[in-house]
Amino acid sequence: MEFLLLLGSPLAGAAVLAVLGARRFAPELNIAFSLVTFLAACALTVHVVSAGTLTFARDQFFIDAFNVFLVTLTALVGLTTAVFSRPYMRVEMEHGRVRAPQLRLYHSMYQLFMTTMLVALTTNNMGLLWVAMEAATLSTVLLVTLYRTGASLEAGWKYFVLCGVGIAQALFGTILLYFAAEHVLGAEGVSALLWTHLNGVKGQLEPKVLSLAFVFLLVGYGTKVGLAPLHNWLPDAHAEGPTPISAVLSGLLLNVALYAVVRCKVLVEGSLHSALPAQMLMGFGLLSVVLAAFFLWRQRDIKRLFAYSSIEHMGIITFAFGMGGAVANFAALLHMTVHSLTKSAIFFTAGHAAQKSGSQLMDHIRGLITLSPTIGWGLMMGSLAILGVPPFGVFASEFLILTTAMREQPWATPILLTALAVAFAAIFGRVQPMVFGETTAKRLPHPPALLPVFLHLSLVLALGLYIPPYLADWYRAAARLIGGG
Amino acid sequence: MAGVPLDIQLLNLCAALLLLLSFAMLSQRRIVNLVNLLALQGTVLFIATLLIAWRTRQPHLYLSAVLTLALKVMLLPYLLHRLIRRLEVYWDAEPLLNISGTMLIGVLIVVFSFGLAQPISALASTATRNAIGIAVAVVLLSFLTMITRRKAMSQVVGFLSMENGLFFGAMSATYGMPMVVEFGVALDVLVAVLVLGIFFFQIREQFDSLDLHHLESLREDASSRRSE
Amino acid sequence: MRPIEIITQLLELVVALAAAPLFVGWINQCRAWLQNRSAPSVWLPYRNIRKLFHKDAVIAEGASRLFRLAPYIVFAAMVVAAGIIPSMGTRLPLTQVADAIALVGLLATARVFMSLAAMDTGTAFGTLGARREMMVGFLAEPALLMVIFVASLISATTALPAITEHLATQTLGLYPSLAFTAVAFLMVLLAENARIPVDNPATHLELTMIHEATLLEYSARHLALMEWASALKLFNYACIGFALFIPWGVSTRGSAPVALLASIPLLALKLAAAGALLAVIEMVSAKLRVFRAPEFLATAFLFAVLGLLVHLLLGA
Amino acid sequence: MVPVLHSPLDACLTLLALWGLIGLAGLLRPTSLRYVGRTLFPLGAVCSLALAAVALSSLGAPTERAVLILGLPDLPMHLRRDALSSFFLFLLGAASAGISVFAAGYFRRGHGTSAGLLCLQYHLFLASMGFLLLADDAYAFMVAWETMALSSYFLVTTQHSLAEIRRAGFLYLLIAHVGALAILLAFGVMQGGSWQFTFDAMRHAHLTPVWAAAAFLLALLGFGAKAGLVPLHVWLPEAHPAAPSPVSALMSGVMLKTAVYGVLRVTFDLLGAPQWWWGVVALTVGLFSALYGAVFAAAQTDMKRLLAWSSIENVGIIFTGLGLAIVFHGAGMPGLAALALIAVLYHALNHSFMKSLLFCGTGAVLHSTGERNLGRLGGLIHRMPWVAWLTLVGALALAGLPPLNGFVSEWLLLQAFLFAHQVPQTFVNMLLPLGAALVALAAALAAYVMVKFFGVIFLGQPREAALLRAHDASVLERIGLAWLALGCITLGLIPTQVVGALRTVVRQLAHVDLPDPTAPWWLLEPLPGRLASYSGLVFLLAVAAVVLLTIFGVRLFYHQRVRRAAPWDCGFARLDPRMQDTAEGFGQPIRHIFEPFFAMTRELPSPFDRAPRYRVSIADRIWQRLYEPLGSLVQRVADSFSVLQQGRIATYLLYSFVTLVVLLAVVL
Repeated sequence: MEFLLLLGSPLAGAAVLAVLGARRFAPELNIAFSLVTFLAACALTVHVVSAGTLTFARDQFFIDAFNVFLVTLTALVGLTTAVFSRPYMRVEMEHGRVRAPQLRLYHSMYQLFMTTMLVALTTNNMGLLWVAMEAATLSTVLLVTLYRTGASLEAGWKYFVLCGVGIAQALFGTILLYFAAEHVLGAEGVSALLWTHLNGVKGQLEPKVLSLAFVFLLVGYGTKVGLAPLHNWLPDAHAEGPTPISAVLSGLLLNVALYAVVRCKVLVEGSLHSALPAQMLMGFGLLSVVLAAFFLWRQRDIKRLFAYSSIEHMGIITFAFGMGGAVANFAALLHMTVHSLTKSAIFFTAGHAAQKSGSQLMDHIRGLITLSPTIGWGLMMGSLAILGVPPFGVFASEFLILTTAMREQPWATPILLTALAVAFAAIFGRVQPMVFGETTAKRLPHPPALLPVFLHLSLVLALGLYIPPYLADWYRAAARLIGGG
Repeated sequence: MAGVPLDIQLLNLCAALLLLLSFAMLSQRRIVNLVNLLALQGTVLFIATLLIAWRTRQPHLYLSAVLTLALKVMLLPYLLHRLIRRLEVYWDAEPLLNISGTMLIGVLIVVFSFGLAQPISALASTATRNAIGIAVAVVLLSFLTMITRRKAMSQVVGFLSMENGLFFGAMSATYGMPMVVEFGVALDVLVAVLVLGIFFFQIREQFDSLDLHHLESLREDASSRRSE
Repeated sequence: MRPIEIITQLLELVVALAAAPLFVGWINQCRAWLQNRSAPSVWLPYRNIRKLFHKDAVIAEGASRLFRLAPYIVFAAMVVAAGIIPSMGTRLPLTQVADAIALVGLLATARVFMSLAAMDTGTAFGTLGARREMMVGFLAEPALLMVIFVASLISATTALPAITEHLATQTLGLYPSLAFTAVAFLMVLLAENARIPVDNPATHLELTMIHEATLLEYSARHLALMEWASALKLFNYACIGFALFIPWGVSTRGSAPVALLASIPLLALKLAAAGALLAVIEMVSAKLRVFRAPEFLATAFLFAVLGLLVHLLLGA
Repeated sequence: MVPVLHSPLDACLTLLALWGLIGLAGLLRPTSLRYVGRTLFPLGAVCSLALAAVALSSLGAPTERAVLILGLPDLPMHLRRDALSSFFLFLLGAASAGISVFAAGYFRRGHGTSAGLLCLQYHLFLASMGFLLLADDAYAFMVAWETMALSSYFLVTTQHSLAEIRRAGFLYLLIAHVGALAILLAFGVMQGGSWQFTFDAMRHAHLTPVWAAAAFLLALLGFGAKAGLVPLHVWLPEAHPAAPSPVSALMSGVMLKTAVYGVLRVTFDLLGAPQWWWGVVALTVGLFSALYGAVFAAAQTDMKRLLAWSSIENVGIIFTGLGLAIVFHGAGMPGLAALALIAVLYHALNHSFMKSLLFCGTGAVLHSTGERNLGRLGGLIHRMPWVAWLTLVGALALAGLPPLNGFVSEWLLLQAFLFAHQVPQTFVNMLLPLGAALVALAAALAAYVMVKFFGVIFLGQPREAALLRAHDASVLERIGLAWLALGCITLGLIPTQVVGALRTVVRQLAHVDLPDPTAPWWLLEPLPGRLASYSGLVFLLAVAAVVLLTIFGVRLFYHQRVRRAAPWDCGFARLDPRMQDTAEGFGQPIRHIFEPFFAMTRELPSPFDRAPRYRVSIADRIWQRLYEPLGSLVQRVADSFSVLQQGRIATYLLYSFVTLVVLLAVVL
């Protein structure tokens, strides 16, 4: 029941908003649908916590410890982003950057995107997972080009082509997976692609084929995760689309793609009994962290800056998953959570800041704190949080990851250390003058929605100081599920 | 190839044709021809699917054969042709790498992908196991096509032929995917093309050209980016 | 505290207070002889001090309390210092309270107050003098400390009487390290007491003066105290030299109280010799430019450290 | 509130919590200076006093532990109060009491940040430092550590509208963060494979010498960055002047000591058995910092910058002692190790009082004159006698003059050096005397610096007309200054008692101890048997007695007549303030002697100049030689990377194609 609601409400929302998306009350409608989704997710969570893994629709969908918290997170961020986008899009309208048809497109696609995310998370069928991921690309690509500017078109085109090609590789990987599974599970079609079944028999799957499959899957989904050197679409898409979309891309899409990668890794590791997948993940992770850190150094556009920081953090998470083991996996999951919360909060503030000073160029954004202290402090705190300054949650996970790395992979720590230091210098050096100093900001017709920002930040803060036991168990269960190491 | 049943021979022939077609694409610079080649590829694919369906007597394969026919042979080429006419893009500019060089690389790729497919086809129980290598080759070749082309249109064609390659791979390795997936994939491809259509018009009205070098302003090495 | 200790202590103080000006007088005497001019009376410093005490004090406008307090503190510092240097007897209660390091600190205190007082009036020469005084000081002080370190390494203590006893009582051994440090000490002594080649006590030649510049604004009793204090300072340094390098004849623990009496004429002899030596040195050497002073002192510092290293290398 | 709580640890936690509450209370009426200044800060000071009292009373008390519910799932925050924490808590409380009272009078007209927010950050800063000292697991420690850095960063950037203050803040937080990462890795090493991050687990973890050394070096790097050891010191002379004076006082007086605490905790408590060569490392770094700091302090022309550099010097001296202690400990000489450790702790305590006093003094001056540049000050002793005389105490103490506290710790350190020559490693034997010489040199330079500092600010004639309107500090400020000055004097006069207290700390920390004193209560004799003793009290009495006798005698035999007249100055007619030595002039000999240390740019007038101008500016060579190249290196790397992303989609496709092929080739 909740499950139907979970997938149904955003789908319905997409349909309804496709019609009413440009009305005056459309944003509220958007929020309402997201709220329903969120409530459904919460109810579902309660179920899972009490009853354990659930499956629906003849095992086509399932919810276990691993994806349930991602589902909740997705629903939550979806809701808060909807709340944020209400004043934001209105201001965009007034500035004439968006017109009625685009607004309709925006609202309906937003809900559609949420649907695809949720499907991708909850599906048990690797094929369906692929379909959902592709659908996610398609639903967001038009949102990236919402402003119809040359830059946004270019960004959208790159997003489309690169992710499309990537995802095609993933399809081939899926085919190989199916091929290998068929030999074990027999060709009764459906069940051969069900993750739960595959997981059951992963020991018997043909290692050679699976390793090939993993390469294709990794390159495919890795493109969407934004792992270097496959990351090139990411900064453009983040920078040129409307800010709410940047927020959900960073906060949700990357997570979901990474989720897919990890699901695959579990299977492959199960069959390979070799450290190869782990090493690949670690390699990609480190490469992404380093490249992103140095790219951060040159950024002048606020949203590009934080897009690169997303790449960096995805790199860290991937590295952690690569290291494997209870602690690292736990840390990686925690990092996924806090990163998406923090990063979306940052994008909210960044969006408002850009609107207030009429430019995304950081040189034109100055002294937020004097005109609008809340946004200023929000941006400052958010950036500090994302930079891993305690007592925010990001630090908690980085603490675990770094200490683990120091013992497990000592060779990697100097690299990580350098990258983190460079990233800190780059981001903080940019944020400080934006927040402090003489102001360039001006008032806006609609008061910005700062509830989401501070909700997210306080959640992150809370996670840094105290992780409630049930949440912790939840993470542990997930970490156990992923296993590895 | 005595002793091998006819349909298998035919299937292998199809496979060979597919490979040939993708090489043709690699060398082709006229966009209209590219689209025609794509349509041709679709047709071959359709035939191959039919053969496999007939051989394995799996009803859902007939379905997907029909799907292929509808989508890849008729709808997509039609749409693309319309686009071409509406946008007046007939020729691709000089490819980034000259044809002969591309061909050479193509050959290497074929060798590589055969080597790649070895373990898989060794395992495969299907009659079409030898075709797997070709499927991989088609995928990688279309990848190469996308890399070497300058016009958005020809990249799209490359993209679609990659899809074909994947589809053929699925066919020859496992007699196709579960129905759910098949439909999903087909849907996605369709939507993708529609989205592309919208895209092209947007790009046109923005730059009045589909040449990709307009789409190279978002970059890191440029000293300064213009502000929005 | 046994009576003999009190007696020794008082004797030390009284002798120092009494003899310091005489020592200065004596040095001037020797210099005059060497320059074969007729010398002023050796008692001249006493008359000076007495005269100054009788005069009315003139205090510069804009001088604060510090200015008036400084002479007393400087004087007191020198007196206490005199009280902890075993020049005649080693049974000094005060030396428990302040060892050699404290002695250096004490001298530093005097210097700091003198410089502060000089800056207080805000005159060009005052500040100039203060700066130079401190410059000399911060190089001389560590050198002196190193000198003392060598001695206290040899005798494993920083208490001056113990050092003196240790050096005095044992059979005469040759300490190459002490040779180095003796040179260093001599240089420090010259610098700290504003003698040629670092400074010239005899002139007010403005641009070259160091010590005198700090006293320019003082008059009457304050000046008297300052003069007396610098005389004491010279005396103290001499006594430190004796205590470290020619400690013989000092009445040590165990020796009979009479030895104390015997040590007085001995001290007189040492002082006479030292005065003559100083006079000779001042005669034969030329005044350095102020900029050269640091190099002079750096050399001293270097010698002291060398002494230390030599001691650790040779164990002697 | 102290008696109602059954254990000192609870009391400390309550007080820290109170600090937090006071801070939050600041947000109630953020703009009202009366409310924040006259009410909250004094309350904070009361808490500080209480904390100091609790800590002092619990110094000898047995170790106690507590576990909070906060923290990571498998790692709730552990707390532990032992002698070392108590000592540093006392330091924190005692110093911050004076500073808070001063601050109550200090924050008058609104700075950039509103008073209430300032109050929050200030008390958060205090609380985090307190929490840091109690933390007993890596996570709690790191959280407290970074909270401390963060709150102080916000305090530093109070006047964020000024670009150079923003720059200072940035530099500070950057280096602090990098240091924190290093510390983090050190903990990562120390947990030694047992996934326990509690300090207890680390105490029992058995590390191979290599890992242990790695941990120590990482810790030294991390804590050194916070302490301002050369070459990680660059943030310090920027951040301290930028901050409001009470904050500078807090940072220099207390925060730097937390770094010392960290090193002590890691080296002696967590790692347990330090190897002697670690000591050599610490010793070398410390000595270099001490000399470098002293030299640069002497050349400064900005009074707060001067104090900042002098902090670097003192930290250097502290680390020198630390290194000495490690060497002794490693060489198996417990007595001397104890002596050196005591010297370290003593000097830390002293410095927290002296430097806070001086920073607050400069704060008062800054308030009444609005001037930080020594070239525009002078003669203030007449206008603000309170500040002047109280500051003089601090200056003399920092100059290491008896009988004040600065002398005692340096005395102890020198004693430790003096008896170091039995160390088995001969080359260490050669090194140590040089160390002693350098310490002596640094101390002497400190005296030079202090004369310059005090003389130029307070003595002479005012260099600007505006200074004539300067007013003395407010009552609260005076109280604060007086408290700190009192601390300087007391610590100087009762060394025996202080050392007695420190012995318990050292005993518990490193299991080394001094032999029990045989001397009477007023006499400090750290190593009985070796004849080396000192008594500040009697010393003071003796000097005072002579002074009084002299005054009395002069009064008795002569007269007290005094006449005021224009200064003589060798008969020079017109004196004006510009004839006095400037700060630059005072720095000249130092610049001359230590020329290689500085990167100097001079502007000399030609002799025929009608309006001659002389300008000299000095810069830190380390900044030019180390940090600027580093920055440009990163820039260059970033540029070279940026080529990867030159916007052409075909290239991007090529990347993923190549990645794919390579990976396939790998798995094949």
